[in-house]
Amino acid sequence: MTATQPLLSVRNLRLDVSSGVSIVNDISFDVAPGEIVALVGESGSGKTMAARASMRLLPKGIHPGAGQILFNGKDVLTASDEDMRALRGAQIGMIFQEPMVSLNPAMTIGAQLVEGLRLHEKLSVEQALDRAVDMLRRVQINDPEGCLAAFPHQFSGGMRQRIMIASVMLLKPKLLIADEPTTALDTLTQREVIEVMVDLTRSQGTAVLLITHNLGLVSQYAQRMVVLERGKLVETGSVEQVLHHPRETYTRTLIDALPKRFHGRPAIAEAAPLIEARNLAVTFAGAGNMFSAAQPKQAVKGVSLAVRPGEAVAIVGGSGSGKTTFGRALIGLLAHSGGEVLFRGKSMNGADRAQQRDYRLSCQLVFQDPYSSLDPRQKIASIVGEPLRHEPGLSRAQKAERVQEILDEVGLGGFGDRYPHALSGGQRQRVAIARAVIRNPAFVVADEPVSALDMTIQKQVLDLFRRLQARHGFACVFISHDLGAVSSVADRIVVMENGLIVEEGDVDDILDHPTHPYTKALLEAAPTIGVAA
Amino acid sequence: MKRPAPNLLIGGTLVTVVLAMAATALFWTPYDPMALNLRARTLPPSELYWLGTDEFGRDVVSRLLLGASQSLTVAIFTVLLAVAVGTILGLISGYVRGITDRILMVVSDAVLAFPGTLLALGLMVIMGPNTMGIILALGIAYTPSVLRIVRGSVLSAREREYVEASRAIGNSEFYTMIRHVLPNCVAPVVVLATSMFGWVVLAESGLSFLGLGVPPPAPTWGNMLSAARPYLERAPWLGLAPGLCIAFTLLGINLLGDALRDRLDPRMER
Amino acid sequence: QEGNLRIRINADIRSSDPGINRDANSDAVVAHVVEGLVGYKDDATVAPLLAKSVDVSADGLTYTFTLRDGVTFSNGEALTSEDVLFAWDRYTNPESGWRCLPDVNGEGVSHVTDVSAPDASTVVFTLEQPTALFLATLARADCGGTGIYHSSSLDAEGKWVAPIGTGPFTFGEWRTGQFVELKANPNYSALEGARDGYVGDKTPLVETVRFVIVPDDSAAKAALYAGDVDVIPDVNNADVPEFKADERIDLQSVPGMGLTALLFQTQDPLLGDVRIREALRLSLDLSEIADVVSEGQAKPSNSVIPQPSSYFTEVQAQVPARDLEKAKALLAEAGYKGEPITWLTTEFYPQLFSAAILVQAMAQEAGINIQIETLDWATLLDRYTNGTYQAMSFTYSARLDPSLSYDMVSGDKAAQPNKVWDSVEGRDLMAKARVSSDPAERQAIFDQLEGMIRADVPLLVLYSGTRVSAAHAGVEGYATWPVGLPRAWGVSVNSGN
Amino acid sequence: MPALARYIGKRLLWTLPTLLLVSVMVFFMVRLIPGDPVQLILGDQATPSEVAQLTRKLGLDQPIPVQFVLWLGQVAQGDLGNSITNGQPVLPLMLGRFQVTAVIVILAVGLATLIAVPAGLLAAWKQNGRLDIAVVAAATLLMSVPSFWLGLVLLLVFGLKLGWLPVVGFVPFTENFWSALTYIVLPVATLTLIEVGVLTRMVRASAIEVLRLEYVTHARAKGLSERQVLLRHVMPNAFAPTWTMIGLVLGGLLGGAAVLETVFTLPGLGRLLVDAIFARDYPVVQGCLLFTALLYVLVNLIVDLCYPLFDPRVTAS
Ligand SMILES: Nc1ncnc2c1ncn2[C@@H]1O[C@H](COP(=O)(O)OP(=O)(O)OP(=O)(O)O)[C@@H](O)[C@H]1O
Ligand SMILES: Nc1ncnc2c1ncn2[C@@H]1O[C@H](COP(=O)(O)OP(=O)(O)OP(=O)(O)O)[C@@H](O)[C@H]1O
Ligand SMILES: [Mg+2]
Ligand SMILES: [Mg+2]
Repeated sequence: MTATQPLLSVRNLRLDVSSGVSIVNDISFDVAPGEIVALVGESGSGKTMAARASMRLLPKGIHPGAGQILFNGKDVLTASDEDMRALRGAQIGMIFQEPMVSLNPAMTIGAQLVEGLRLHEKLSVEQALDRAVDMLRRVQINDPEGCLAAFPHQFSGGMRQRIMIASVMLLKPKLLIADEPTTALDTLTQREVIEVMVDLTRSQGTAVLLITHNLGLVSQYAQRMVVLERGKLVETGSVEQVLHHPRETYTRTLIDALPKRFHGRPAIAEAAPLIEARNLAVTFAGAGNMFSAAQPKQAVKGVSLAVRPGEAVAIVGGSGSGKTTFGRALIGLLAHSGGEVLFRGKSMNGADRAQQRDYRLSCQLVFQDPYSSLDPRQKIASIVGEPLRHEPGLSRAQKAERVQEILDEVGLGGFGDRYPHALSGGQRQRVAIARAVIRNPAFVVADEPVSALDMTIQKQVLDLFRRLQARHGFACVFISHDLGAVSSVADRIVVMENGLIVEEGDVDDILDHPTHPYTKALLEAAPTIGVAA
Repeated sequence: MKRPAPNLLIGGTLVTVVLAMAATALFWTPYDPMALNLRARTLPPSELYWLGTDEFGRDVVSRLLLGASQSLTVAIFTVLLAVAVGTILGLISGYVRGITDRILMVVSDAVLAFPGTLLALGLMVIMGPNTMGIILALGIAYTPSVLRIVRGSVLSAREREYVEASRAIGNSEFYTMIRHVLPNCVAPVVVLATSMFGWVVLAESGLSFLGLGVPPPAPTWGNMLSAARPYLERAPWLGLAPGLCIAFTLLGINLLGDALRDRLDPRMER
Repeated sequence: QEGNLRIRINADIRSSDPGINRDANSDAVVAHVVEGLVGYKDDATVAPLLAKSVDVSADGLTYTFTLRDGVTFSNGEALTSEDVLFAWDRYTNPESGWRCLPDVNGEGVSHVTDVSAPDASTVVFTLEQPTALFLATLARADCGGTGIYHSSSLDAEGKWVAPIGTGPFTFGEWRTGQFVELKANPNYSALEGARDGYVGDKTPLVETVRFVIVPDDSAAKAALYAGDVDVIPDVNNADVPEFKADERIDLQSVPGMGLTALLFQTQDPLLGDVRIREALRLSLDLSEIADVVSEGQAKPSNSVIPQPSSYFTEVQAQVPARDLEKAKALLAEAGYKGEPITWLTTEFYPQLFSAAILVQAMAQEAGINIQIETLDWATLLDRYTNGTYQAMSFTYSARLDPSLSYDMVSGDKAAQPNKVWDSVEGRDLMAKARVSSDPAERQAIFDQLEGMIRADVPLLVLYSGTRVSAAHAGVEGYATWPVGLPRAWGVSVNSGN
Repeated sequence: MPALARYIGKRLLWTLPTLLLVSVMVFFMVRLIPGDPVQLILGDQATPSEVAQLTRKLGLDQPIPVQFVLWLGQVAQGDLGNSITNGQPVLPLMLGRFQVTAVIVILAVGLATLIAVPAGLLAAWKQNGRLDIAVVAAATLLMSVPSFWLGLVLLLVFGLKLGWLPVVGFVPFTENFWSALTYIVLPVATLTLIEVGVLTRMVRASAIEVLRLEYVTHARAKGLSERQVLLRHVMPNAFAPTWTMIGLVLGGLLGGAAVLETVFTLPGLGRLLVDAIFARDYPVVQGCLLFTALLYVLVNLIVDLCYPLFDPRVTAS
C-alpha cells in the first residue's frame, strides 16, 4: 500500500442487478494521488460498473449492494446529490468506454467542451474556448478551431474518443477514471494521449484509474494494477509484480493470451481477387451545416486494394486516416465518389439486381462502434440471428442452434436473452462480430473488432476468425490499431495515412522492415509489455 | 412478482371500468336510454335518477352507459384507421424520401389544410350519415398528423447506425423499415394515438351538429356534451357527466399507453 | 340623447342596401336608417310612414301617396317625390336584384305598371290588377320596407355606399364580423302618435346603437349578464327559463308570425297515403310538443295562419287531440308494417331538432318507425326546396297576410316542389282571397281552407313562432313585437352599466 | 447560403401542386355537397324565377369546369373574387380576419410550448413518480375538455362572476394595446390550456427516450446539475417530435380556430370559413382554403428547415 492517504478507496463493493445477481462482488482497491492504477480483467468482469459506481452514475437497474467508495475520505455512495454534482467533473473525471455514444449528437463539440469548464471555473466564453482549443490540440486533433463548430457525427471514431478525453481532462480533475480510453486510437496518437494523462498526474498530482486490456500500456505507464474476473478481485499489486510474477492462474492466462505473431500460415493460393477496389474515393458532402457553405471533405482519395479469397488484409493507420470510410465504401455501404469496386470480378457500378444482392449478402461489416449499431429494441439472439433470414431452408430450430453456437464461440453463451444496453462494451463488440460472421460470408470488413476485448477473449475471437477462414475460406479486411492483433491474423498489411495507402506488404515484411516513415513511427510507438511473450 | 407500475394499475382500472360500462349497456340500463319523460326534464341527480335527467327527461346514467359503447366504437376505429394508414405512409415517406415523400407530403398537406367540416359534409354525401361515415371522415382528417409525426421520427431514426447495420446484413429496405425503424418511432405515435382518442370523441360532438354524428336519438358522450351546452348553469350535471367520462377514459388510455410504451422499451427497468 | 345601446345580432349583416342582398339581420339594421312610404304596426297591419296619407282608388288600381311635410334626409336634404322615384327606379331595375321585384312586376303579388310624381309631395302608383297585398308588400321588412334613400347613398358610378335615409338613425361604422354602429339622426322628424311597429314616434333616445355580432348563444347570454350587450332580441328557447328566473333580465315574449311545422311529402309512396299522415298526427301530442319545444313560450297552434293575425279565429285555434288507438287503427287499415320513415331535421334551429326527437318518441308509441337524419341548414333547405324528403321539421319565416301564408305552403308541386300542399280547389280559393279586400269574405275563405288542409294533413303546424327578447334591467323602453326585428328607437340606457 | 436559398426555392415550388390539389378538391367538393347559396340568400320565400335570376347573376349557372377555369384564371391574377353573401372582395376580408387569428394562435402555441417543455421534461425526469402522474393527469384532463366548454367556463368565471375581463368583442392591437390585450386574454388562455396537454405528453415521451442515452450520463459526469442536463442535453434531442407536433398544431390553428372564435366572438379566419361553408359562400371557402393550405405548407417548410438544428445528422436535402 502506498504511504499517502488514498484519494479513492473502494471497500468491499458489491453491485447488484435488480434480479438479485451480483455483477461485482466484494472488491476493494485504493488509488493514491499522482498514481496510475490499472484495472484489468476479462470483458464483462465489472470494471466499467465499478468505475461508474465511483461517480454514482450506475445505469438504472444496478444498485450498490454493500461496501463503500471513499473519495477523499467521504463515502460517494451516501453523499448528497448536491455534493456529488460538485464532485463530478471537477474532482472526478470519467472518460467513458463508448465515445461514439457519449457525445451529444445535437450539440457542437465546442459547446460540449466549454460547458463543463464554465461550470466549474469562472471563465469567459473566450477563455474557455481557448482552453478547449488548447486541449484539442494536445490530443492531436488538427484544426481544433474548426472542430469546435462541428457535430460529433462528422468525426471518426478515434477523433471522437480524443474529443471525449479532451473534454474530461480539460477540467483537470483530481481523479481521472479512464475506461478504455485509447481503444480507437492508433499507436502514435495513443502514446500522445497517454502522455497528456501522465503529464496531468505529474503537474497536478492527478490520480488515474486506467481501465484497459492493453497490457503493454499497463506495463509502461501504470504503477499498480488490479485484476478482476467475473466481478471478483483476483489479484492486486505493483505492475512489475503482477505482470512478471503473477500469483493467480487467471492473471497468467491473461498474460499468456497476448497475441503472437502467427507464423506458418498457409500461403494464400494465387487466385482472382474476390473483391477489389480500384482508385476508390469517397467525399463527404459537407462538414458545414446548412446555413454556411458546405466544404466537401475527401476522406478517401483513390485507394486500390485487392483481396483474394481466404486472405486477411489488415489496414492500419492514423486515426481519421479514412480506414472506416474506405471499409464501408468497399462493401458498398457508403456511396463512393470515384473509382469502382469489383466483386467476383464484376464492377459493382451499374451491376444488376442479382449481382447487387449477392454482393450485399456476401460482404459483411463489423461496425467500429458496436453499441450504436445494435437495435436497442432487439434481444441479442434476435440481432445475431437476423442475417439467417437470408439463409433459405433453415428451420426455426436450426436457426436457434446456429445462434447458440456462434454466441458460444464468442463467449456469450447465455446472453441471448439480454438487450444491448445490459451488456458490457466488450460483450457488445462480440455481438457485432457474431452477427457479421454467422452466415459465413465470403468477405468481412472488421472495423476494430477486438479493441474492447481482453486478451483471453481477444484470443478466442481471433482464433475464431482464423478457424472460420480455414474452414470457409472467407476473406477479410481487418482494421485495427492493435499491431499485436494484426500480426496474429493478417497475411498482408496496408498502411493508410490521410486517405491514401502509403505502404503495403506481407505481415512479416512490414512488421520487421517497415520502409515508410509513418509506418516506422507507428511500430515504434506500440507499447510492449516488456516481457518475453 | 414485482408491483405493477402505477400507470399500468390506474390506467388498466380506468379502461376496464369504461369497457365494463360499454358492456353493461348491451344488457342492462336503469332506464330506456331513449325513452322521453316530459314530466321529468332536467331533473337534478336524485335517488331515482342517479345523475339526473336531460332536456327531454331521459335518464343520464342510461345514456352514459349506452354512449360509452357508441363513443368507444367510433374512437377506437377512427384512431386505428388513422394510426395504421398514417404510420405506413409516414414510414414510407420518411424512409424512402425523394419523390414519393414529396407526393405524400403534397397530399397530406392538402388534407391537413382541408377543414374537417367540409370533409365531413363531403363524405356525408358519399356515405350517408352513419357511423362508417364518421369514422372515415375523422380517420382521413387525422391521418396526415400521424403521417407527419412518424415521418419526422423516421427521418431521425433512419440515420442511426443500427439501420445501416441492418442494410449491411443484406436486409431489404422494407424489412429494415418495419423491423428497425418503426419500433424506434413508436413513442410519439403512442402519444399521438392516445391523444387522438380524446380529440375524436370531442370531434364527434362537432360532427353531430352537421348530422354526421351517430344518428339521434342514440347517445354518444360527444353529442351529450354538446347538447348540454345551453344548460351549463341550469343543469351542470348534463355536461359534467359525459365530460368526466371522457376525461377518465382518456386518462386511462393515456396511462395505459405509457405503460405499453414502457413495456416496448427494453431500457425501462421495471 | 345619451348612451350607447348594444343589441346582439347573431351574424354579420350582408349589406346596408335595403332589400338587396339581405337577411333578417340586414333588414333589422337598415330599418333604423331608411323608411318606406308605409310601414307595419305592432299588430302587423300596414300604416303610412313617410306618406301622410294613402288614397286607393275605388277599382283598387291607383294608389296615391301624399308625402309628409318637413321630412328631411339625415344629410339635411328635404324629401320629395323625386327621391321616391329615384329609389323606386333603382328597386325595379333588374340589375339591382331587389328581393321583391317579382312581387311588383307581375310575377307575384302585383304588377305596378306606372309610377309618377304629379308634384313634389305626391307619388302615384298604378297597378294592373287590384290586390289586397300591395301596401303589405311595400312594407315588408325583407323588401327593405321599400325604404326611400337619398341619391347620395350611391357614389358617382352608381355603386352603393351606405344608406342615407330619413330614419331615426344614421349609418355609422361597419366592422365586418364585429359590429355595425348607428348614430342618432339629428335631422329626424318624428311621426305623430306613439311608437307602434315601424311607425309612430321613433325618436332615438340614445346617441349610438351598436349591433354587436355574437354568433354563439351561450356567449351572448354571458355577454348580456356581463353587461357587454344590452339586448338579445331573439332568445334561444332553451335559455328562457334561466332568463325568466333572473330579475336583472327583462324578458318579453309575444307570439310571432313565423311557423314551426312538420312537413310531409305527399308524393312519397308511404306518406302519400293520407291515412298514415293522419295516423301520425293522431300519434302526436301536439300541445305537449309545442310546450316542450318552445320551453312553454308558445301556445300550440295548428293553423297555417299565425296566431297574431286578425284572421286567427276559433276555427284556426282548434288543436286536435292525441288518439293512439285511432292512430293504430288507421295504420293497420293503411297496411303500415313499420317501414322506416326518414325524418330530416337540423341542429341549426334547436327547436327543429327537439321537435324531431319528440315526434320520434311519440310516434314510436303508435308503432311508427321514424329515423332521424340531421343535416346542416343549407342541405335541409335544399331538400325542402326540391321536395326530396319524406318528412321534415321546418321553420317558415313570417308571412304577414293569411293569403301569403297559404301561398307559402300551397301550389303546383310540379312547378314548385317546395310547396307541400297541392290542391286545385285550394288554389282557386286562394286566388279569390288575394284580390278580395272584404275581411268577412276573406275570413270565410280562410276558414274553408283551414278545413281542407287539416283533412289532407300535408303538414302539421306546431306553433307560430314566439318572439322572445331579453334586455338588461338598465334598458328602458325596449319592446319586442310579432315581426320580431329589434327596434332601437324609444329605448334608453341607464347610465352606470 | 445559395444552397439554402435553392432548397427553399425548391420547396416553395412544391407548394404549387399542394395548392392546386387543394383548389381542385375544394372547388368540386363545395359544389357537390347539397345546398345552394342562392336558396340560402333568398330563404324559404324564394320563387323559382328569383332563384334562376340570382344564380345567373352569380355566374353559378355555368358548367362547373368552366367556373373552375374562370376562377383559376382570376386567382392567377391575384384576385380571389367576391363573397357571395356580402359582395366584399375575399382577399382583404380574409387577411383582416387572419390578423386576429394569427395573434391569438401564435401567442397561445408559444405559451403552450413554454409550459409544455418544462412540464414534460420534469415528468420524464421523474418518470412514474408522483409528479409524473400528476403532470400526465393534468395534461390528459386538459386534452379531454372540449374548447367550447373550457372557453365558456373561463368566460363565465372571469368575465361574468369576477367581471375582470370583457365577455364579447375585439379591439385590434393597433387601436388600443391594453384594451386589445384584455380581449384576447381569455381566448389565448383557453387555447393554451387546450394545446398544452398534447405537447407536454409529446415532450415527456421523447425525453424519456433520450434520458437513457449515454451522453446524458456523460453530461452528468461533467457535474452538470439535473436542470442543465435536462435543458441542454435532453431537451434539444427530445424536441424533434414535439417540434413536428407544434408545426401541425400551428398550421391547423392558423387556418382558424372556429369554435374558439365563436365562443369568444372573435372575427377570426376560422369563423369566416365555417360561416362561409354553412352559407355555401363558394369564393370565400375557396379563398380561405387556398390561404390555409399555403400557411400549412409554409409552417411545415419552416419546421423541416429547423430539423437539422435538433438532429444535425438529418440533412436538409
Ligand atoms: N443494465 C444491466 N443489467 C444487467 N446486467 C448488466 C447491465 N449492464 C451490464 N451488465 C452486466 O454486468 C457485467 C459487468 O459489466 P461491465 O460493463 O462492468 O464490464 P466490463 O468489465 O467493463 O467489460 P468490458 O471490458 O467488456 O467493457 C457484464 O457481465 C454485463 O453483462
Ligand atoms: N459524416 C461525415 N461528414 C464529414 N466528415 C466525415 C464524416 N465521417 C467521417 N468524416 C471524416 O472523414 C475522415 C476519415 O474518417 P474515418 O472514420 O474513415 O477515419 P478512421 O480511419 O476510421 O479513423 P479512426 O481510426 O479514428 O476510426 C475523418 O477526418 C472524418 O473527420
Ligand atoms: Mg467496460
Ligand atoms: Mg474508424
